Amino acid sequence: MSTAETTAESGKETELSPQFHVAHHFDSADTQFDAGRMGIWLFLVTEVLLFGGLFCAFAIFRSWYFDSFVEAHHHLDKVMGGINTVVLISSSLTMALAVRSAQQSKKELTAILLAITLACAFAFLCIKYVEYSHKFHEGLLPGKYFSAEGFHTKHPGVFFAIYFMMTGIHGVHVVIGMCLITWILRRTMRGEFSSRYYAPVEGVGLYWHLVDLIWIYLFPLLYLVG
Amino acid sequence: MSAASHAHDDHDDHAHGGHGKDHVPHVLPLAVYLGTFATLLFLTAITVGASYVNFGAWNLILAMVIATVKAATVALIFMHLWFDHKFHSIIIGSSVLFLTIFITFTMFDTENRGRAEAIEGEKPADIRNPFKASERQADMMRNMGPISSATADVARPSPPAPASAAATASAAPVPSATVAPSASVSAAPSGSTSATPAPSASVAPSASASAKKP
Amino acid sequence: MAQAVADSPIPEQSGTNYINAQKGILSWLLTVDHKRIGLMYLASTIIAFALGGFFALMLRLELLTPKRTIMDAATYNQAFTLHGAVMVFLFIIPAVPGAIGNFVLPIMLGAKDVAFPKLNLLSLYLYWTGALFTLSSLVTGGLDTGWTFYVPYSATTGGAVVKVTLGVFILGFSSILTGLNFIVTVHKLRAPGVSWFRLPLLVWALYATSVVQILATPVLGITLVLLMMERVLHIGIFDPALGGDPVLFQHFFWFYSHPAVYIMILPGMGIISEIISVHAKRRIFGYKAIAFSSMAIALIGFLVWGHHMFVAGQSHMAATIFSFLTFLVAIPSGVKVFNWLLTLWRGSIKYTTPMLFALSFMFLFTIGGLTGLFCGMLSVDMHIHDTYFVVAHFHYVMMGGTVIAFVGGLHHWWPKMTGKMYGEKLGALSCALVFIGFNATFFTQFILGSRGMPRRYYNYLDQFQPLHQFSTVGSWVIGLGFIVMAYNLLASLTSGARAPANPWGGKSLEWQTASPPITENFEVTPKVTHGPYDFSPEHQ
Amino acid sequence: MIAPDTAAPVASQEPIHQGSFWLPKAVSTLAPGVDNAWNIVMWVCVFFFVLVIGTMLYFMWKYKRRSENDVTSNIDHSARLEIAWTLLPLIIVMALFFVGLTGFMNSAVAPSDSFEIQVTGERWLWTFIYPNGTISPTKLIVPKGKPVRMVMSSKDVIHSFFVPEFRIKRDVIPGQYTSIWFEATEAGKYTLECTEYCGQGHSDMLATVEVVEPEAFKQWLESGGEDKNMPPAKRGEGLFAKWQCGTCHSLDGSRKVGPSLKGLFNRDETMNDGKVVKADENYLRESILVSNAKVVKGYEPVMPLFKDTLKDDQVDALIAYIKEQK
Repeated sequence: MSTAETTAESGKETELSPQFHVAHHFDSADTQFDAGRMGIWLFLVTEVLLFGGLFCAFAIFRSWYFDSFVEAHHHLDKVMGGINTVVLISSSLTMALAVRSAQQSKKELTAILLAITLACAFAFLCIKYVEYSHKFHEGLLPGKYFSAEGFHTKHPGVFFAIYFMMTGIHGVHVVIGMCLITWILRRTMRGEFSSRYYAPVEGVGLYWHLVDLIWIYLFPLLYLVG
Repeated sequence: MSAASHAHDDHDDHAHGGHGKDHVPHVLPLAVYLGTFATLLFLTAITVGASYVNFGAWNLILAMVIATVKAATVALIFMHLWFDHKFHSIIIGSSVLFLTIFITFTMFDTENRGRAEAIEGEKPADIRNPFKASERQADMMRNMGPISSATADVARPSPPAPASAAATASAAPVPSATVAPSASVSAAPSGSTSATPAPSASVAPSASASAKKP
Repeated sequence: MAQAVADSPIPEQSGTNYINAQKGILSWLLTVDHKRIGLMYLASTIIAFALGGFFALMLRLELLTPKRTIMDAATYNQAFTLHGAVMVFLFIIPAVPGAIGNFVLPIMLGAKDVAFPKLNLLSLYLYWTGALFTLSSLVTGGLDTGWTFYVPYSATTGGAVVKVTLGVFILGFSSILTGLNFIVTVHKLRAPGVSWFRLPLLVWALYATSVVQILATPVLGITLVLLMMERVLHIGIFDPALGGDPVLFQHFFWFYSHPAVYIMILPGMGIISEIISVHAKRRIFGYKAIAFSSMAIALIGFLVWGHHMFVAGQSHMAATIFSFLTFLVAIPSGVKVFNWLLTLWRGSIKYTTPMLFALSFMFLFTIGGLTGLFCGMLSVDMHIHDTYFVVAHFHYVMMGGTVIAFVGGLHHWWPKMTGKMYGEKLGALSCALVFIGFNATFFTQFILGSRGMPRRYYNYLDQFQPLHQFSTVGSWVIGLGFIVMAYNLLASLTSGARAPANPWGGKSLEWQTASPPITENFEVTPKVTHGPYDFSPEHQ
Repeated sequence: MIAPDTAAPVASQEPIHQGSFWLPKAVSTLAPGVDNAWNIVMWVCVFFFVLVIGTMLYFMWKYKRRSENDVTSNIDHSARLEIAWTLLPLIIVMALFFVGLTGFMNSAVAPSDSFEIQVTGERWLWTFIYPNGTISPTKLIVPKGKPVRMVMSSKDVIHSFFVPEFRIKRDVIPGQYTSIWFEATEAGKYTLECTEYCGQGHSDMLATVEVVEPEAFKQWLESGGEDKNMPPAKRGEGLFAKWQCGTCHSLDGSRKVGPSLKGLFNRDETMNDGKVVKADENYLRESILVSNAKVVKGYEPVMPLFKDTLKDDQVDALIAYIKEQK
């Protein structure tokens, strides 16, 4: 898909991403984009290890309080979790397609796909809100505030502590993702991205895929296996 | 590096914003994306289905394997790792490796507590008063293998300590009669937290576990 | 310090350089030039060092007498907590990568700037914000949990624990961004001809440090978030009453904090490799060995954190594994010291101030490293853990190692940074004072510790008073040494001689450009033909 | 004979008796093992120190710069040397590891016939509970020549049980039991220090370990640690010292962590919820046993609860002693 062909196809006479120049300390656009992508991958390492701390706490307390973990996880709503997983995976698809259309300098298609991704993210948060309110209502709260009855194991509070910390911090990352996607959407509408320059879309895409990847691990651990 | 040879005649001038050749993106066909999406949904369906069946310990392993396959699909295709510099795969691979190190080394500790000294695996029932044992703990300690007073009298190779002190002192496994200071409080009229006279049998996990000779 | 640099009337250089390229405070606060950011990091971290040093002198003053000398127990506890927190999070972690690394790394690679200049400035602003939060605890409620924030004390005590944890959380991001920037810069911005084995050893050390910063700092982030949640929402992960485990906090904390001590020492080792080779005018001995041992220290450093918890109720199996691996991590450090030693062999050593600091580094770091073997042995650690022996060990490695290396590097690149030469005699005097004061202060603490003097004690047994008094006098001598050094460096800004481009005859790229360099570092990107330590005649 | 607890309060803390230049006296069966491990690693370090620093000084003298155009050697690597100074130190440190491990394993598992004492650490007070119910704060009395096993847990924050002369140290953690054992080989008084930072009184959290002959230990154990036929006020004074009430409550009217006891009896005290209460006998009894029931205005509810540790006659003795504080 050489550049010439895409320009003809989009029939645009304006030069692609006019505002983009290679930074003075990079010798070529390729090096600049590779550097950007490596930088984002390094940042994703820190995200993996940030959640890693919570996975470690989950692993340890699961092996210590196995019975309370199994009993507590029955109180999580598998259907809602499943829907959320499908929602996030489809948002991952639309995000990847958005990056692809940005590479092909299709401004409108990119904008639409980004909007769909935003919608999916918003849907994810709504489902999360429903789940949380259900838990607050039933008293399934972390640590000190755990006040639900009908538990005959000792430490369900620890399970919900880890549940709220994991899904809470993951939710915060979904919100950050939504802000980033809105920022990218505005810049797409201004026609800043094209096959010459789409690094920010790709960067936000990588971040969003990681948020989805974390949920891919969260969902079975918390909802299915417990 | 000697005085760096100033390449004056360097043709592609780096000095300021090289116009150089444009970046040509690597675009995948649409079918690849839709294929990955279908795989992901399919695997999600499998993992949810598998969770209803009780495989015991295998549930966790199966769920983890499926999750890792899904994660790898997202990473390799949606995140372009397959078509990208190998170093980016090393980066994300190292994060998973160090996370595994973190979890396994911490579990070296948490899984092996109480293996050398059984008592270290136990958790006191009441934090505020660790040695006022709950019943469950006392029973557990009792059938940990009582030390018969006979062993206590065995003359030790080291200077033969008079056994008498040991005999009486070593905690007989049977809950000793002396009741810990029964905190009978002539409940002050207004005292809301008047401590009810708790005949706390002071058997705590004191029957020393039959630890192995060092 | 930076203000003094920016506003002091440097006599007009022949050409423009990065200092006088633009004028005014905004040109400094909004700069994306790695050299200016490096100078601002230098100023901020030196102020932090002065503050931490002040707390240290207060501590030593209090310990003159067994009972109360100048402050009460609560103030003493806050003083040693802030001494630890300021020195670790505000000085020793950001100083070498932030100040010297930011300044020198791009020039050593022949690059114009770091890969993400704006991120570099963001890292500086995050450092200032984090410092603000941490130091705000001085005025609001104070912090007396020790720099280690051990739960359940930190989860139940009053004071500004949440404020300081937030401050350290933000400082963690500043550290991550610097590490991220350096890794991408080393991969992507090397000048033509600069292969991986033609990189100066400081670049290798900073690269290894950045790998540790990227992999370890996030775990500190999650630990502090969980601590804040513990204090505010009582979620019960670390609170034993709610089913949590305080020892788990120690695992989380030390998983970051032990690699963090390698974040501290590795850049120092890089500086020493540079100084010894240049001032002995000899090719570095065992280039590949030193480079790979930097990486080895960085990676094995992640396997050993349990040696901080041998007596902390950890299972005996884990203690054995951690003790075994702790001895493995000692090997690469040994390899480095031996290689530096061989670099002096058949060299031509000039006793300039940086070389004096490098040689005292060799002396002090050897003692620090060897006493680490004491702490690594399980049975000996039972006796000396949490006593002054451990205090002396980590001061020998952190202060005797990183601080002495940092100060040596500061003198080594001072002509390049400021275009001024410092006074050699005053420099040698300050080195002598710091060296003598250091040994007087901390060698006595080895004796105190092995005799059973515990750490963080406000009152102590009368029998330890003479040793404590000797140690306090030693700390005054250190203080004097640093005052002489500060005077020497600051005076050079105004009355120092103009520095030539290559005062020490160094062969690495930063000596091939003007001092102070132009904003772009090089007129034309250099093409490199041989290694950074090639003092052979044909390249004279 | 062990001085009965009601003797005058312990004047100054027991010093740590020095054995060699570096280490305190070796008084437990574990100590010689730790000491020879110490000596081994000491001499290994001295050897390497002299080797490295001696060579450095020699090189500094021999290769100092004579003229600006000295020609320096180009030899910049030798694989044999690198391998040598990687493998040799590796072997030495592995040996050190095993020396350390043996000592550690001996201290890890207590002999099965060891006498067991329960230790609770709470903010700035050590309390030792003997199997027959005798409770002795700040004074640990152990028989000579008999393995003693401490089973420890903390009531609030992490403390650490360290007796320099016995070379043993183990953290005392809330919500978990930890254990350490020793066998004292010499009678005498030794100091027990808390070595994990635990707040304001961390450096005052000391206790005295008294190693006595087994017979004297047996008599002391049977007597429950104190003799009953003393005037209550005198016994109260002993208990006041034994339980270190003085660290928080002064007798001269000055404000410390807790309110002063000077002239307290039958005085009207305002509580932090504003109610005014007469400090009669009931108030004093309840404040001793369940201190957080009523807290005087302007003070923190940090006083330990003594309802499980003090017997009635002990509380009466303390009240008698407080009455005397005019």
